[in-house]
Amino acid sequence: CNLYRVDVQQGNVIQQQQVEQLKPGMDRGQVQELLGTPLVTDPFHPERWDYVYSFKPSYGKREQRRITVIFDASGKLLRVEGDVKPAAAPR
Amino acid sequence: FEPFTVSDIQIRGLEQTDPGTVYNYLPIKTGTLLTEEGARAAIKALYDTGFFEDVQLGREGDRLVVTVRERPTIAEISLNGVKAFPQDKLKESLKDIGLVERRVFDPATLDQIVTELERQYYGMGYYAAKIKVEVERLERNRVRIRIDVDEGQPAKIQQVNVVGNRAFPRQTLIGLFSLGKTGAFSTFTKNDQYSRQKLLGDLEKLRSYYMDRGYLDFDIESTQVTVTPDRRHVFITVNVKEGARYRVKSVSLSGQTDVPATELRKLITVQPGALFSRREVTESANAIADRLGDVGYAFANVNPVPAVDKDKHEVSFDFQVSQGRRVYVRRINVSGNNRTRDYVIRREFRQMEGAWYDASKIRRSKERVNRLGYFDEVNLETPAVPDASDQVDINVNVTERSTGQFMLGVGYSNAQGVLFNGSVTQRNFMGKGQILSASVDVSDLVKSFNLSFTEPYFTPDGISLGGDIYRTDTNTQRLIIAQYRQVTSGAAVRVGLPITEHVNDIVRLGYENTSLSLVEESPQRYKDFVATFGDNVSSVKASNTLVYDSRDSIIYPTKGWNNRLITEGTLPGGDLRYYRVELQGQYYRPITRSLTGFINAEYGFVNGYSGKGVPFFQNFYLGGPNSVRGYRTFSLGPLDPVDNVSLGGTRKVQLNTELLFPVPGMADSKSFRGSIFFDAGWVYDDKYLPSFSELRKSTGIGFHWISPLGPLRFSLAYPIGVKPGDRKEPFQFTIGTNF
Amino acid sequence: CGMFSGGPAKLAKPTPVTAADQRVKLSTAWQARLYGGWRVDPYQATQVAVAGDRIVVGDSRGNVIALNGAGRELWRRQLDGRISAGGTIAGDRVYVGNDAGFVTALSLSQGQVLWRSALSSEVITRVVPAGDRLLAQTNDGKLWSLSAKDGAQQWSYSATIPSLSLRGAATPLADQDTVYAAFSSGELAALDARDGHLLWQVPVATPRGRTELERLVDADATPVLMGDSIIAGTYQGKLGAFNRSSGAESWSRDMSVFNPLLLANDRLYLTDAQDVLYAIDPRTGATLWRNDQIQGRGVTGPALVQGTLLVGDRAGYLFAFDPESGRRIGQARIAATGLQSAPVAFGDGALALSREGSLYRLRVARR
Amino acid sequence: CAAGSKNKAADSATPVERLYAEAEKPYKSGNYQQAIEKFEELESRYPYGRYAEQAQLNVAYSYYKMGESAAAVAAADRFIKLHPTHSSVDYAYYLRGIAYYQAIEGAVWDPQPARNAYDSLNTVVTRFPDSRYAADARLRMAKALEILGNYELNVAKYYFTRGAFVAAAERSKTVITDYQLTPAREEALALLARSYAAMGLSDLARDTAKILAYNYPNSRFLKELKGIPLS
Repeated sequence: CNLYRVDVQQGNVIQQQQVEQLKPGMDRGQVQELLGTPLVTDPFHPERWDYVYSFKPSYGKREQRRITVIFDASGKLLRVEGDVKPAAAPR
Repeated sequence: FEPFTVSDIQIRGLEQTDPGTVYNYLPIKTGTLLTEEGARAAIKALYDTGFFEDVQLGREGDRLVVTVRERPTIAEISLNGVKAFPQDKLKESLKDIGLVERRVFDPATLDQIVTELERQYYGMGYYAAKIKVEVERLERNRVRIRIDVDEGQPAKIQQVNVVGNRAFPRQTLIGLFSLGKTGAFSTFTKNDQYSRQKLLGDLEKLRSYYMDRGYLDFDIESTQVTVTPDRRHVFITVNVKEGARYRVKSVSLSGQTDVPATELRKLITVQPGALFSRREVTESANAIADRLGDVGYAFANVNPVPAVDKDKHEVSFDFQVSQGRRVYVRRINVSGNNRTRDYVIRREFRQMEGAWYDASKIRRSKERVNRLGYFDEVNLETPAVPDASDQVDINVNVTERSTGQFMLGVGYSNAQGVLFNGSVTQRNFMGKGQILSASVDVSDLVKSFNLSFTEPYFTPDGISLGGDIYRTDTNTQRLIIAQYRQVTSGAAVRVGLPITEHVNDIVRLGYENTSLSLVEESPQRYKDFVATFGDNVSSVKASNTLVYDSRDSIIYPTKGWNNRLITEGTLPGGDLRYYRVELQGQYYRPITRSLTGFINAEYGFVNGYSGKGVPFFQNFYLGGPNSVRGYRTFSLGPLDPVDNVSLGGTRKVQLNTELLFPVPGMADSKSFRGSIFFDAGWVYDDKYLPSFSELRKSTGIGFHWISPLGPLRFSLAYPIGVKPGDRKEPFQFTIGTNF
Repeated sequence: CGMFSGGPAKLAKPTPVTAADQRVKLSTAWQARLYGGWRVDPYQATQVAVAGDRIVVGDSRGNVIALNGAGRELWRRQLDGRISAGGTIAGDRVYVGNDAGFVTALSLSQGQVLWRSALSSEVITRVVPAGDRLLAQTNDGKLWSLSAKDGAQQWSYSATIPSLSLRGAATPLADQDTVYAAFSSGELAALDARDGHLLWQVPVATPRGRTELERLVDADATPVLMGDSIIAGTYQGKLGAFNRSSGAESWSRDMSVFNPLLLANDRLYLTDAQDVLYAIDPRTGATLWRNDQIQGRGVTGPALVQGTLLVGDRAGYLFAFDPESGRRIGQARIAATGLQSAPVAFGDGALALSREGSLYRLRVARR
Repeated sequence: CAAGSKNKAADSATPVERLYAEAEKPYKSGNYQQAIEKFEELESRYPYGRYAEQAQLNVAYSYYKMGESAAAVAAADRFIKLHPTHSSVDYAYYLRGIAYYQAIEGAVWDPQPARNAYDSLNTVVTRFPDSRYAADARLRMAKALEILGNYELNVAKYYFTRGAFVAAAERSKTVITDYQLTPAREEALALLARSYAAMGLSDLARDTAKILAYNYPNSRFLKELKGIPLS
């Protein structure tokens, strides 16, 4: 029997229709309102926000999705990168 | 008053305060224009410091003259006649209001105190309380304050009456109340002393009682509290209007949620057609909110909207769910731990940082930190994170308790006579959460040495590793067991494997050597044993203990199970051949906020295998403070026909039922517990369970104190169904031995 | 400072009456044991109802008991709920209110229950017959008017009362088409008997002091009508006379009283909260005489029997006073425990109900 | 059971100087408990003036020397409220700071005392830059920061071992942004890089590793980042 291990969930859950509502030119406030506060913000790359979602069940492969939002110098939304596919409903 | 530019400022009337302080708080500077409005602000500023009784501004040419009269400081406060409140708590609240020695005396605080004291007394039913305050002026502008209180007798409740009840008899309804006439336990429960909070609580219980049985329109129209002119008797009248009994017509669920609606729908226990029950509706709503709370929706809101049909007396509920934003945990801040290391607490947490908020994981985490047994209190708060509406922090504040027991001393226990022992047990060694204990016991019966160490988190996931080394030299002349001397020594390694959140499996492998020396009086059976096995036997023992432990705390459990299945045996190749199986079930259940019910049931049997018998020192022995109270230790079970000495048995059955209650006066401390118990047990050899009459039973009261010296247990038991030859021992106590 | 303070302090024996003053002999003709006693001091104030040779009394277990003049029980009816203020007899009917909130009508002859009507709270005053209607007050500060025929509720008036008040209430009064009622808010009200429409309402006294207890001003003393004024008194407050039609105050003086007032041969008699017996001129409020020899004995209100003022106390003593001079002219211990309420004139003496649930028929002989 | 009231020594008006001297003896000889009682008695009889003010400071210092940091902080706070512009108010803030500092256990325990110590000592340094306590205050502030930096790093490492890489990244970021001057920053940069790598954010991992290499050319943590291409 495998031993009891806690599953480890990390990062923001982003749904597909939230990503679809993103429009270039949005300011940081609007993006935060739509996608929520990013849990990963790199100190040396203030121009990008990373929405990383991962779920490691106690036994099994770690599932991960990532969306990166890039802002231009004036803080307007430039583009969105990352594996943009609908997030499966959580467990 | 016309404005003028201030050329100079002079302060008069100062006896004590140094002028520098006044200048600092005075918002006027020399050379500035002083307007009327500025003057008024200055006076207010000086008053606000609280140092002055009176402030006057005057003018001599261009010089501003500030005349002040300082408030006296308090030299001494005496508080007499207060019995209903703990004195230090009162001194504390005086301090908060600013009435403290060496502080400036403000008469307004005095009235505040008297009003507050009176309000407190009347809130507790001390209607005849009289409070007298004296302020005595001393030299050098100081005062002595005397507060004399004559509490008088608290008014006792003479009658609680409910009017307008049809569906339920008055006695049942009054039975719900915590307030009531003076009864047997009133000196402890103080149920006959009127208090507003208790009445409000009782009214809520009455409302729930009706609302949980279909009475949707139930209403408490009015309540009256009347008192007799001599203020000694209180009557409480509650006028109710029951209204009709409602049935549930239909139940629906609306609102967009992440968790599939079908799953949430199953959480609703309200059945169409059944009687309306507010508790069921609330519990269903909470179940949905909790389920959403487990996937990050900490602020989910579930609102059961009723649609009432007054004529058909039917109600339908639409559970409207608004799950709100998914919330994440940013940081978990641990504080108050100045001995336990941060990771020892953090590793008990099921909730991670940077993860969505999971309500049951957080609840479970608090429980696990509590179960460490290192803290008196574990407080959890989840404050929102500023300018991030979807993030919260978790602040864990712990109050540490001493987990070390260094004990050198003389103990006495009925079984072992005078006990000299020294032990060092530290359940939080170096704050690393490791358990280390070394103990030496010397007494007439036993000379033992024991060293054990456990690292609960040998792996990050909580696989524990531990070891024991022990040597026990038992010499039983003083006891009534058959006379023999036994020296057992051994060492073992333990591995603890977490199976589920509450189930743990401990595998133990050890080597044990026992040497026996018998005397003339030793019973024949012992001599036969030595004849067949020899007087020095050693074996490798393997044991597996499956533990299901869901108690809310180890030191002061109030709810949960603690079940064990122990299977142990010697491996072939050693001298001994036996295996033992023991089943233990413990169940704690809160009865009221302070009363806890406790049941402990044990059954065990030990058999030899491949033709070898059970070594007699591996028999079960029952009786004594830790098993069936009221009987001498190890005195239960079959007796040697020759010298009437207890031989123990290969089968054991034991049952303890207890009612645990906090000791009056020390209700909030977690180290004292009183109990009323009923014990029963017997050891025997044949296959069938003993009949009820055969079981030795007792009942009595006990007292358990986790003292700095270690757990102390006292019990006064009255044996029932005593058979000839039983050895009774009503008063028993043990010091320092763990239960 | 003992942990357990005992019950009410034991009362010492009262000082004996001097031979010169001894002018009334009090003795017990017969005594009837009821079914259950009251454990509380006489504030329960259950009264005895008398009509001709019939006596009706309620005990603390909810029994309505009718006896004849010789103390023999005629019938007994058990009602659910304890009777607080006792029954009243009107024609061949008995009306009783109890603490389950019911007003019950029984026939005087056999005691069958004719009807019962559920009110909003404990019925704490006696049921007062007024023509073809009945008046009663409930513990939640409501005055009720019921039809005497079938108990139908005609109207009710509710006064706003404080959350903490004194146990008991003043019995409502009726005179032609006006009803007078006094409430635990310290107010006296006059209402039109036909529809309960408020004529006037005045505070007999206003709450004073800081705590709920200091602010108790219950107008529990049953008022009396005299000429064109009505006199009412409150606890920790005032005794005052008010014009019956306008409510205007004619006089008012400081007084703390909760026992019923007694108007007899043009004098107002009362026992105040400190157990002082007063005789007061009803026109001016001036004190004619006062007697404080029974202070602290937890006394009942006064009763006029055979030209003598009778007052009972908490230890079961009965005292006789000369209504003219106020001197104590007789006393006797008639019961082991306190008297429930003021004695009621009956035949050549009086009836008194004791706390442990016995009814005494007393003889009052003036020399 | 009437509670007896404390009987005070007779209120004879001993001059305040003699009382102060009486209190100074135990204070100087290190018997701080007795010194506190004497000074507090002086303050209750002569609540104002130079001696009372000095007595309040000595009480705070005595509690500090007895290791009772909470009481020392409270005593210092009282002095500050009563005499906000007193000439030795900087000493009071300093006393407050070292009392909190005394309660610091280390980087694996409750970080709050270190934060409180830093804030109080910061008041000394900013409002009284040329006070004679400023130098020692700066030293202790640096040490407090170092402990706080190590604390954050320890937590970051814990979450990394549990596979909670977002948590590990955030905690390391806190060390890098809030505690740049502490030695913990070096290892925090390495841990941040490894967390990004574990999350598959290879560009951020590469950039962070480059910053580590740039700031700490021969850092011993570089070898842990072998897996991250530095090109």
